[in-house]
Amino acid sequence: MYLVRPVDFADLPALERLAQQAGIGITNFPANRERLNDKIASSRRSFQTDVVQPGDESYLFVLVDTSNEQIVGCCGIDAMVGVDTPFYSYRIDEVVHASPQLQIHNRIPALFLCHDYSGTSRLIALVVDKAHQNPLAMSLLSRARLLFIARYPERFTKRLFAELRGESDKHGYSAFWDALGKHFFTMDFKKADYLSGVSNKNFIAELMPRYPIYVPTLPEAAQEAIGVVHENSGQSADILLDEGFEFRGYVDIFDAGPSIEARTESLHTITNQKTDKALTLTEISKGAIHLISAGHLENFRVTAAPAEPQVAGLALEKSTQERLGISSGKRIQWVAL
Amino acid sequence: MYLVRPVDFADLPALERLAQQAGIGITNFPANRERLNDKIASSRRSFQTDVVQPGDESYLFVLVDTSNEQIVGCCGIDAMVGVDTPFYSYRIDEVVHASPQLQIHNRIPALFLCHDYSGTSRLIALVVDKAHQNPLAMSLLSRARLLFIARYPERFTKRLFAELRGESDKHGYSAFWDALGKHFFTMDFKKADYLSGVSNKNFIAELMPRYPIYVPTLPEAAQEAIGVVHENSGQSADILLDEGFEFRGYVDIFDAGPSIEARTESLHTITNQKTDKALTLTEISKGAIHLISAGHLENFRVTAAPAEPQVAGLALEKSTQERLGISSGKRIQWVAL
Amino acid sequence: MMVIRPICQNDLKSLYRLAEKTGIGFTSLVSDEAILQKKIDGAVRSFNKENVTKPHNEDYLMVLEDTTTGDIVGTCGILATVGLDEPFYSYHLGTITHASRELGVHNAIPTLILNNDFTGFSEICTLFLEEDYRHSKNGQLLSKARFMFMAQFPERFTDKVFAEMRGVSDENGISPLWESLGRHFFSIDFKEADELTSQGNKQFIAELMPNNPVYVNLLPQEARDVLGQVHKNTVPARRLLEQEGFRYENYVDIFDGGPSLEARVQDIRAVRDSRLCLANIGQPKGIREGKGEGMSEGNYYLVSNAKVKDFRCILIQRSIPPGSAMTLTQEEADCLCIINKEPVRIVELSPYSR
Amino acid sequence: MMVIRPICQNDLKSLYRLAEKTGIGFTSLVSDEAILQKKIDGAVRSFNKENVTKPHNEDYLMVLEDTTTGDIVGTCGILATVGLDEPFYSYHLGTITHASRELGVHNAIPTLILNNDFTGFSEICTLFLEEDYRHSKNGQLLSKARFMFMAQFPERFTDKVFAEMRGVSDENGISPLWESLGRHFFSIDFKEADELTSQGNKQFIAELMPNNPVYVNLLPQEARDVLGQVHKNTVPARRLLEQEGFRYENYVDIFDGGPSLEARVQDIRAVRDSRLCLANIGQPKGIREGKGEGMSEGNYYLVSNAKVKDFRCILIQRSIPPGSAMTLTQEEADCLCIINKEPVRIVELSPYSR
Repeated sequence: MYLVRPVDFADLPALERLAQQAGIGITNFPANRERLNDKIASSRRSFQTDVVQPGDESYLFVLVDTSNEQIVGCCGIDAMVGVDTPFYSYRIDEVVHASPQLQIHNRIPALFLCHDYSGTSRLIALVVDKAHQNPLAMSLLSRARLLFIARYPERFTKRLFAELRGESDKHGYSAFWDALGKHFFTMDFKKADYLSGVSNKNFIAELMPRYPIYVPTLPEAAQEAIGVVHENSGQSADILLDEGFEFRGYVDIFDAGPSIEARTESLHTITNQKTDKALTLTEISKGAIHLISAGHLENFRVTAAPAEPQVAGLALEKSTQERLGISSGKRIQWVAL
Repeated sequence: MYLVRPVDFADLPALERLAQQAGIGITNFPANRERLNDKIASSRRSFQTDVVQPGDESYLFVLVDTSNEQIVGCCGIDAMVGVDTPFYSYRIDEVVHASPQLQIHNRIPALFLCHDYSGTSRLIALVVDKAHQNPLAMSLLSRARLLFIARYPERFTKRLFAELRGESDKHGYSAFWDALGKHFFTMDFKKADYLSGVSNKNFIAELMPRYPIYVPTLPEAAQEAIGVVHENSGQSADILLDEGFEFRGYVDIFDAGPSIEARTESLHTITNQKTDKALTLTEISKGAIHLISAGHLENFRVTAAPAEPQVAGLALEKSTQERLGISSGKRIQWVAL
Repeated sequence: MMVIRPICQNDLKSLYRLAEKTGIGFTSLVSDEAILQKKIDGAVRSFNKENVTKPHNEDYLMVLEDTTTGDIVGTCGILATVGLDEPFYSYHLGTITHASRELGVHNAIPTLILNNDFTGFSEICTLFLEEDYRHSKNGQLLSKARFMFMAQFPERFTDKVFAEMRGVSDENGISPLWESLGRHFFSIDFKEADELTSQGNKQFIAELMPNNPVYVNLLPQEARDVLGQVHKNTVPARRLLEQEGFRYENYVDIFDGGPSLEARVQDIRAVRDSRLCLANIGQPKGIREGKGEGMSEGNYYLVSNAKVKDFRCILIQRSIPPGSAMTLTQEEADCLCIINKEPVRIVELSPYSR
Repeated sequence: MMVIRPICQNDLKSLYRLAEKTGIGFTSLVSDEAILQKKIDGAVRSFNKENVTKPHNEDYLMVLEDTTTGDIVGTCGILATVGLDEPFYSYHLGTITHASRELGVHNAIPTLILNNDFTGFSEICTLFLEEDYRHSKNGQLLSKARFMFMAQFPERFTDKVFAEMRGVSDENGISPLWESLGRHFFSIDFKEADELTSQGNKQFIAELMPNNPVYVNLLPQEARDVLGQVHKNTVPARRLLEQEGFRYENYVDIFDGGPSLEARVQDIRAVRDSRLCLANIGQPKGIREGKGEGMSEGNYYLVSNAKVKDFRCILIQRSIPPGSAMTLTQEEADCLCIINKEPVRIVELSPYSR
């Protein structure tokens, strides 16, 4: 079975392994031990802080295979991006150029560098071991974050977004980067991607184009990559799209991967989650699989297990209660898988 | 009592008188006999046409004082603006300029010339004789249009906007125009306003600034006029705001008067209007005042009268039925005032 | 003798014949009688204007006449101002620097910025010489006669003048810059755009061209390579202007990227070095009587009269440098429409002939 | 005698004393010992470089020394290139035309366009002369000695050079352009912005300045009036450069609107007309022995040696024009660090002194 819980310092080696697997294009999860350690520290601080309104907190969760207590995945939430340095995206806007006399009406898409997601909560870095990339584990890990947001709404903004990894090949070659970013950074995608993970982001303001880029003037391969999700990220993208996330024309400035966004209150998991007492089933549950969470902040746990909604609460097997570290009568939060 | 009905050629002298009263700043209602006659012709054509989807139709309505059959007001709806030539507005967008090192984070509002309302239905030209500017007449005339839209949704777009007249003094002086448009048109506000009403709008593309205008660089009087409604238009503005119209940062390119917009389905009148049979009251009604419409297209009529909602329909006084040209049992449409 | 003179009403047929020979890309002469007639009218009006104190909308179109045959074999012109009736567009090749000290990266990125900076300036234009006459320095006479006119009547032109040079395109008229830039915005082909422009119809440029700077480093290499470069047939014309002091100051044509060359009138070699002297009609020293044309010796000189309406300019050869007076043969004087002791303006044909 | 020479390590105290006198708005000399020491180090390194084949990051800072007192009384400098370490910003005053044939309206609207067009160009800068020495053509010597250096070592500079001139501000340092433009975007005051810039910190300009063109016609009249205008104290310096052939080509300072003047090195009068000749040490004709300084007669000449590290330039007066040799007194030769028969470069001090 699987369990999702906040990251701990002991998880560093596992995180490092996951980061190496993740590969290029997931800039907020660099395979750099020191940076990962910082991220764990920051996450622990975030879980421990009393928060009145979202700030620079960053929450990291790990996915545990309870059969052997191995860490097999991780994910996170940034309470607010763009606090210290602006958060950059490209907004795809259409520029209209029309000549009534020539009967020409052109709508030309152009990329505008913007900060529009600054000040917004962000879902980050869903990484799962290949062997565990099954729908259950993926869904649990991804949606556990939404249960956390539902539980602690004051810690997040009403608007939420996620960056989906854009197209690049296994050597880290991105047609979009090659056509655009490379000319302004004079370095390869891999390096820029890495720097963007480990350094402050001033260099983006310093180096990126300040004028809009007209899409039709880019090479075709680059045009085709705009807003396209990396094949390895299709599954996690689908989970979020099913939740109610939408593409609103924002793409990553490096690889043109799409950003998708939603108002938290309109997300499936958040709308449908219920909070009530945990009840105990004496036999094996014949109920549907539910995502069930319990525990406060640092002790927040989420698992997926069969369970039966009843009038007084949700009835769980004893083993599920144990996994969550609760007993009958405790408050739990759940949603159907 | 008052009645609203489609305009007719016989109304030309009255319309001319109203247009002269309307004054500067209502560009779609120029005091030019020929143009007004064209507008009437176009309106009649629009009411008579079978429409599948909105195009360049323009519907004009007049307000009749039934006590003496005088025309005392008029208003209209453009099915879609920007069909032949683009429809221009300024969009107020904030440009962020931040220097982390200097700890400066400036959000600078700037005016961007745009066509964002092209392809949208527009409420136009609410003009009422001074003597009849009472809440009942104003509300009836303004909301009669919404009843028409509710009745014929296929003739209009889902998004609807109205331009509110901006600040200018009685001599036609506009501080905003003086600071901005004048430099590009090299003519006074009155003339530009008139030209914009009578000519095609190519000249706007030809003469208006193509680069954004940074608001703080404008003189203060001009800055203060942005998005402010002319004092004479406060009442008609309030009617629309009460309906659910909202300001979304678009202003007129000449006088910076605000545009307000809404989705038709979210407007109060459209949501709450009912269609059912007309019933007859034998005595004087003690019911609340309702806006009641009847008749198809060219025969569309709206009046305001006391009426009593019943299970089978709306009960009206005989005189109200006569005013609408209907008898008991006919289908009518109504909404509470 | 080859004589430069203002175009006149009788030249319509000849001008039409020349226009037919110019080919694509030469937009200032199109083979359309109505347009050419209008051009002639404008030129005649311009040369007839007396007491001009500052440049307005004059169009000084001149022709090269072979007096032996009476044929018109070339044209050259000066527009007193451009861009006052219809906007005149060009791209300015500027620089935007992006630098990050932290990363040690410093990029100076060239940009194309749409502008109307030449609005109100004088332009030299409409240079065309028939193929059969491309010898005996006729091309130089045709091009530089304009400087003699400008030297004599500087009040009719702006302090700075410019010339647009034809940019690079291949045998099929395909322009690399147009293919990677203009095409995306115009939805019409280069030829059509070029023709509309030549007919003075430029509103569509404002309507269709992007008004934000274009990053040159994002253009394909073949487009970058032609910025500021002239068509191979135009290389001699460019060299000729550069020898006279014209400079490429980073303005290029918005369609094909051909360079504009500019100069201050007073800095043009032929203007600066030209001087007035009196004509002596007689037998020049060092020229044997009866010696055939093209068989003279010595340096080449441009000689023009000092008249507007009857402006004339010819090319002569002298082995002895002229002083305060210039001895001209009767034929030369006739070609220049002058009589004895009238003033003429002279200058060495090229900077190296002194 | 007044001698121009490269700055050296011993000059720190004197340079500091001068820097204290420059006042606000003179950003290239700030009274901070560490910064000045760095500047001296850079200059010493630059003059010591041999075999320079193209301009890089050299900073040729020179001083004017009064040899009778040993005092340093002025500075002048040339930067081999600007904008390669930190972006160099300027505004280009361009034109956007808006015209409607239908309405008969034609507006040519000036615009300010932010750019880095001077990236990689050589700049003449850091001109300062102590008030007590503003006489006897010391100012001209200080300014034009740089052209002698450039004439001798053109490979160390770009073909085109420019100079930024101080723009208009009032007694309180208030700049009309800054007040109506920069202030809205910087949220800091002119002085602070100016200081940051002078310390080579320019990233904030990219971050805070609007990158869209600014319509000049929307600026208040007092701001429009100062575009391309120099501070009243800078009028003579501007005239001096213009006499040498420098031209205002529509580039202005982004803060105060002061003009940049530019010229091709080979077109600068003092460069073009200067020539090498051999020094004859002896008694020049027309100068009586023992005649006091400042009492000579005749035309003024700039004379420099042909050395880099030991570059020297002085101003002398001669009543007889020099030919292929130049007779110099022993004192003059000593000041120039030359011995008999060494080459010197000479030029008339001003275009009118020939």
